[in-house]
Amino acid sequence: MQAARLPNPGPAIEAPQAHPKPEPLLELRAVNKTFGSVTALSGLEASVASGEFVTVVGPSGCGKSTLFNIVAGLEEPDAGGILRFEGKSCHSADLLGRVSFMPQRDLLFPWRNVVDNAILALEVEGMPRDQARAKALRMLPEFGLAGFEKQYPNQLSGGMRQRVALMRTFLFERDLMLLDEPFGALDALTRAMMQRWLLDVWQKYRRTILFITHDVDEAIFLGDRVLVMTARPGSVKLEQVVDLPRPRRPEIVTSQEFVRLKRTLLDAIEEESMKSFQSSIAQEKTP
Amino acid sequence: MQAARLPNPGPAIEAPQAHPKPEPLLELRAVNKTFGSVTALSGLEASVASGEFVTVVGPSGCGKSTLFNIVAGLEEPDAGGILRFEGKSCHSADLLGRVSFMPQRDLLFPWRNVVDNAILALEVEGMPRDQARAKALRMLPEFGLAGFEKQYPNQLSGGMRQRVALMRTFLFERDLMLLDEPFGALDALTRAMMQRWLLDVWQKYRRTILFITHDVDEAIFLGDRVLVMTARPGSVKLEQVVDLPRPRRPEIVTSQEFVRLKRTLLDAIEEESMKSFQSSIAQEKTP
Amino acid sequence: ADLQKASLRLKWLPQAQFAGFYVAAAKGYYKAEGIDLTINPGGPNLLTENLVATGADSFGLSGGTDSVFAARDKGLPIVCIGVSHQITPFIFVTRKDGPVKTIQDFKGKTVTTWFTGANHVLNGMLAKEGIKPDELKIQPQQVSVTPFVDGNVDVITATYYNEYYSIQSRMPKDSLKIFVAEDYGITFPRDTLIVAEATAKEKPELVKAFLRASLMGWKDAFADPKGAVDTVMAAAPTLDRAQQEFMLTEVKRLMTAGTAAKNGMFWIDADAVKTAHDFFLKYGVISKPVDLAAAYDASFIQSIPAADRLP
Amino acid sequence: MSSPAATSLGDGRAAARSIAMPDSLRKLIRLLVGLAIAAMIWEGAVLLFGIRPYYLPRLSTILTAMAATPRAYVDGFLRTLAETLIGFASGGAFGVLMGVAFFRVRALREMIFPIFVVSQTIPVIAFGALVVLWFGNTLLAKAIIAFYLTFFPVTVNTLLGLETVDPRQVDLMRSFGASNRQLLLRLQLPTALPQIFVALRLAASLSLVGAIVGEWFGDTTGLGVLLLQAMFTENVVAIWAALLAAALLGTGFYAVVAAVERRLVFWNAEQ
Amino acid sequence: MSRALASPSLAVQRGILGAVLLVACWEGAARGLHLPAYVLPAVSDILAGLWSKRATLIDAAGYTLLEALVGYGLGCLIGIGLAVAIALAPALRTAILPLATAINSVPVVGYSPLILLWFGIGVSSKIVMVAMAVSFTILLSMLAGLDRVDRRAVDLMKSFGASRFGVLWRLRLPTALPLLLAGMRVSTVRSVIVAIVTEMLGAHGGLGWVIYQAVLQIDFVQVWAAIFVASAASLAFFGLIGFLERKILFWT
Ligand SMILES: Nc1ncnc2c1ncn2[C@@H]1O[C@H](COP(=O)(O)OP(=O)(O)OP(=O)(O)O)[C@@H](O)[C@H]1O
Ligand SMILES: Nc1ncnc2c1ncn2[C@@H]1O[C@H](COP(=O)(O)OP(=O)(O)OP(=O)(O)O)[C@@H](O)[C@H]1O
Ligand SMILES: Cc1ncc(C[n+]2csc(CCO)c2C)c(N)n1
Ligand SMILES: [Mg+2]
Ligand SMILES: [Mg+2]
Repeated sequence: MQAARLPNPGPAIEAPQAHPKPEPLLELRAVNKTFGSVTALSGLEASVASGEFVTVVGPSGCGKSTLFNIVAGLEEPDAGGILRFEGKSCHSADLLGRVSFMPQRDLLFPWRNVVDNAILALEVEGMPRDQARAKALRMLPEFGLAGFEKQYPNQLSGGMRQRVALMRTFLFERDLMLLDEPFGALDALTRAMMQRWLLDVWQKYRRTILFITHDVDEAIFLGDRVLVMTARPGSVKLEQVVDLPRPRRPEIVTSQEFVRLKRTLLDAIEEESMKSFQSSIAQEKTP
Repeated sequence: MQAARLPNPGPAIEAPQAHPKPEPLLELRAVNKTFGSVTALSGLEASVASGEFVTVVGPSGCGKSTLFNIVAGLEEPDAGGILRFEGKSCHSADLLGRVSFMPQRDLLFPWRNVVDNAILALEVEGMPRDQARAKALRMLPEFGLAGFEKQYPNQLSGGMRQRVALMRTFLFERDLMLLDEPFGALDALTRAMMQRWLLDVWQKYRRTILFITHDVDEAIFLGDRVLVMTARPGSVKLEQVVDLPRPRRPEIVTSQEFVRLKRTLLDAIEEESMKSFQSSIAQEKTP
Repeated sequence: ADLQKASLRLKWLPQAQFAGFYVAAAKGYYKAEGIDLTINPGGPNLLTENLVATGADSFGLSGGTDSVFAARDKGLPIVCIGVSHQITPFIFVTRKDGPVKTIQDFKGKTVTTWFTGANHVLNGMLAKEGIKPDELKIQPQQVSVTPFVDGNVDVITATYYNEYYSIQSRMPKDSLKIFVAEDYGITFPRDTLIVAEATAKEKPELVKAFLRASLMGWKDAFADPKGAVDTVMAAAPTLDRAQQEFMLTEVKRLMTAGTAAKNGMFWIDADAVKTAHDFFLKYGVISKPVDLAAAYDASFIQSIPAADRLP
Repeated sequence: MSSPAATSLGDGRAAARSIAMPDSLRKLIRLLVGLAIAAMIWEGAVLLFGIRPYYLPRLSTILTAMAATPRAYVDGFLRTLAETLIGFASGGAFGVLMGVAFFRVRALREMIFPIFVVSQTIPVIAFGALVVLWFGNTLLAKAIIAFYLTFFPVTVNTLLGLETVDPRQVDLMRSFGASNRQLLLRLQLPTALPQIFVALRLAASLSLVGAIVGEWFGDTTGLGVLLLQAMFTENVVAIWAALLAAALLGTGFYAVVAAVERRLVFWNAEQ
Repeated sequence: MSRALASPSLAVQRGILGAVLLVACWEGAARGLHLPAYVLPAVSDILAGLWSKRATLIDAAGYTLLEALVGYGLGCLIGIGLAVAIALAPALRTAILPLATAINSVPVVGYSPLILLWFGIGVSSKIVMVAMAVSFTILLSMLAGLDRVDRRAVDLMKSFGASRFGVLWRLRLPTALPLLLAGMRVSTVRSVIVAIVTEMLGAHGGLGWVIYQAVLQIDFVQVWAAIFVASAASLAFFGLIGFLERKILFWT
């Protein structure tokens, strides 16, 4: 938690291999996951250092959410794989309540107003409501939600809902945050706003973030490192370090550096997504 | 319909003004549209030449769908504006059944299989089912749907559903096609596939297309011309000719030319979307 | 071929209480009289007087003198053309070894009865003994006799032909004590045959024909009770035969009691009717005196030879 | 697509079929086994705990009683079934019709819908005598009572279903130049179908209630008659017998409606 | 288009117009055709009868409403309890659900003879009947509501370390509320009707009992007066639950 943010690591590393840092916060080694006859993950290797912002891209159905479920404690990987958290080997279930997880949709509870949605995790932890609310109220302005505490989700725009969901995740103060396509449902322009804002907030709180996205621009714009996953069964195909300076300005997306990184990533993804596209069509023929 | 595709027009034109071609297929002059107290469009000027592929970008709520509804015959513009189609001035309602319209979602009917969804418009026109089905079956392979004719929408992936919706639109053979964010619901990778495929199909059928998107990359990649709309009340802020050669390869998105166009468009959009973002937040505070 | 269509609405579902009508229908006596008769059963929420008054049914076997008075009182244009049960068909039953020895002992006890006329008979009996109704707990009686058998009720109302049988089948007959209305000077004839005023006026021959056929049916029923029960059970196969046979025996006794012993079935005993009328008037069941001559027309039954009326 | 995909497709279908056949059979067997177990528990419990027949007779006693007069139960079953079906069909049709009319003509809806609501607060049994008065001792009278109970939920759900139609789909159809009739038949009614079937399942049970209650107004055959007869002769075995027959009819009819629903509303099934 | 323009007051006006038309037709038919009371009494006569018998009718309505409310409350508790039990112990589902569906597809009136035999003709038999009718509806709608929960939301709660009970309390119950309340709203009218129907088969009092007695006394004005009261009571109960529903489900 207190670990300073890592300096940007070296240039792109072409093959999946261990991250060089000595004591990663999260480490996965040879992780497999099968659902019945479907192999979702196969020999997945990854590690995340404290304070790092790692983004994950990969074709639809490659196992990104499965990976997150494992790390969030919701799904046990197949026997044999190694899962290490804060240096200690552990089961997936041990991580329940120990990482702060934000799923693909905002999943706000429509019967709770902004504050009460934000403090959901704190309530589950057993913190008295008043205390939790006071804490959330102090955080509202930073999330651009000042004055909205009493509003209900159906009164909010998509961008604001997403900020509430993020606030709920931030309030659940854990060493590792998992964000599964948090901006997937937003239109491209709102999305761009949210990306910039997320970087600001992250800059301030310095949490470790693992972030799934389908958008290569987003992956590069946000991440210290981008993991490209193979088509199913998923594993890490490419680990691309993003050595763009921070804080990052919106204009960066048309910079030489950025475009070069994008090219590299797109080439890798292209290959995988063609694979997955083909196989998905073949699969759907047997409903 | 038979008009040859236009050669790529000249360089970017910085201010909204009439398109130079002599006989545009569709022309809108000083079009306004108000809903009660909300002014959705104000002084909108645009024209589309036969065979052209025009893309439209603009902040959420700026009136893009309203523009489409007017052109599709579903919504009458306020009195005073001029609407010309195939050179003749007309009312919006006159266009019902005369342009081929694909709304923001695929809107497939879940109780119809692929073929029957595709022939919906033909059925409405009164074509006998057998004949319509035979026609659709011949088109299936081109849309990557061969062998799927008997499948129901819930058995299809998002990309395939979108192709069925597009096929429905193509089968409704009209001079002008309106596509309202056809790929908005797809993930970025599937989306890239669909863009390339759409260009192939368009190349072959040479329909005139007006295409809404939120994604600047998409707008540039597909269009002969990009219209950037202002925040509400909507009008055309910028008309950007895209002088990239066709056929366009995926790699084009990291080309110098492309990135330069993207910069221009992003700057224009940035300005408008900030406006719309601000006003939407201000609005939501009074639910 | 030119049979006249007509229907008979019963006061309840098919059972031996109505055996004669079923026998007459089965043996074609109505047809022989030129009537194509449909027998419509009654139900818990149907009022025979109502259905006959509106012309929905041509004939009715309705509740009794009480309901005929009430109907006339409310202006329903119906006429009684015959009375089936000549004496009060129900009694009040208690346990011989229980606390109730005389009617005086009803005080403070739980008594259940039907609020369809039987309650007035009970009140009349109590009044004769100088007991006020609020001195005991009078409750509506449910379908089941179980509360009495289980000892939760001290006195229960029972028809001779139905509930009394049920009670006897669950506890010995000699363990029961009964109170009979006639012992207190009250007679309450029930099961009345009715027609609409219009029918009586315009189709006297139809009414007579109906009565002739019905009487033949009843005579046959009493002559061959087993066969009659067979006929009834053809219409309602799930009934209990022993109970139906008992019912037919008891019904015969009720139909041939009093002046009917001499005058035959469906005889209208003007005196009994008048007594009942005055009784109901006294207890406010009817608001004003009823024109008895208009309400009870004995001419039809009297027009039939006495021999045909006697079982 | 690719040939491996084609083979896997063939395999998948063949496999699905070879499993599907015994699957429906297995379901039937499981149902029968379940019923047999329930019957054994019933019989056993009565014997074991010495439950008084007054509360619960042995199943075998009930079945014996039914077997003694099979015609009464078969005729009653068929008669009640006929009333139920007529009431259900007419109530369903009228319900859909009114739903469409209310959807199309808002003024009509605002005028009549509240009356429909009020009508449903009146227990049929309270005015059943009127129905007999007006329609006599006919099948029609019973069917009308069943109809009265049936049509309202169907109207409500038809209306609800029609109102869930995506306006964008309506726009799409209109942009194709569709007429109101085409709009109704090709879009609105199919969209409402799942909702309509939810009501029809409910109506299946309600029309049976209507038929049985209708038979309490002076009828000669039917499960309602048997029930009433048994109730007033305090014949617990006969009550149970009539109840079992009604249960068979109720569950059977419900299952048929649900099966038709699964067939017609195939697209709504989960997965 | 007309939808957007129609103001609620216009809707109310039309509703009133419809009611007035109905009453006028009724009154006109009864008076114009000289229908006798035993065929169809005029509305004005019914209202007059209602007023003159108001004491009896209010008593009876109180009696019936008591049965309906107690039975309703009991039925809700049983239905919700069973649904929650199934939610907490899914193994119960295969045992309870087929049985519940089967019992539910048999008309409630079918059970009335047995219930009357077992529980007598007092209030308890009505309460039991109402509770039965209500509990099945509630069980099925509550279960449908509990099952409607988004799996991803459950995962989210679990990732916060929530227990099965925590998920139920904070997520599944609120999710089920809309369907539960819809079921509860529908059940209001049903509970009053079932109480009345059972009363008509044997009772010590209540609107059903009044109707039964009035039929036998050939007092059809009173029959209709009781029906009016029953209808009003049902509507009031329905309105009350509908009102609570809108209050509770503020977010929908
Ligand atoms: N509980 C499960 N049971 C069976 N199969 C599953 C389960 N969860 C996931 N899968 C399968 O595992 C594969 C990976 O799924 P996952 O959701 O992890 O993909 P993803 O990369 O998150 O996809 P997307 O980008 O569409 O979100 C898919 O083929 C999916 O169908
Ligand atoms: N029928 C209507 N009644 C009232 N207001 C409307 C109506 N249709 C559109 N509007 C308003 O007009 C404005 C423009 O809407 P429109 O749907 O055209 O925007 P858009 O550019 O398509 O937005 P998006 O990118 O989110 O699809 C919005 O503020 C919207 O609320
Ligand atoms: C006078 C009189 N009243 C009630 C009954 C008993 N009974 C037979 S059928 C039935 C149902 C309601 O009508 C009742 C209570 C009777 N035999 N005689
Ligand atoms: Mg995922
Ligand atoms: Mg739009």
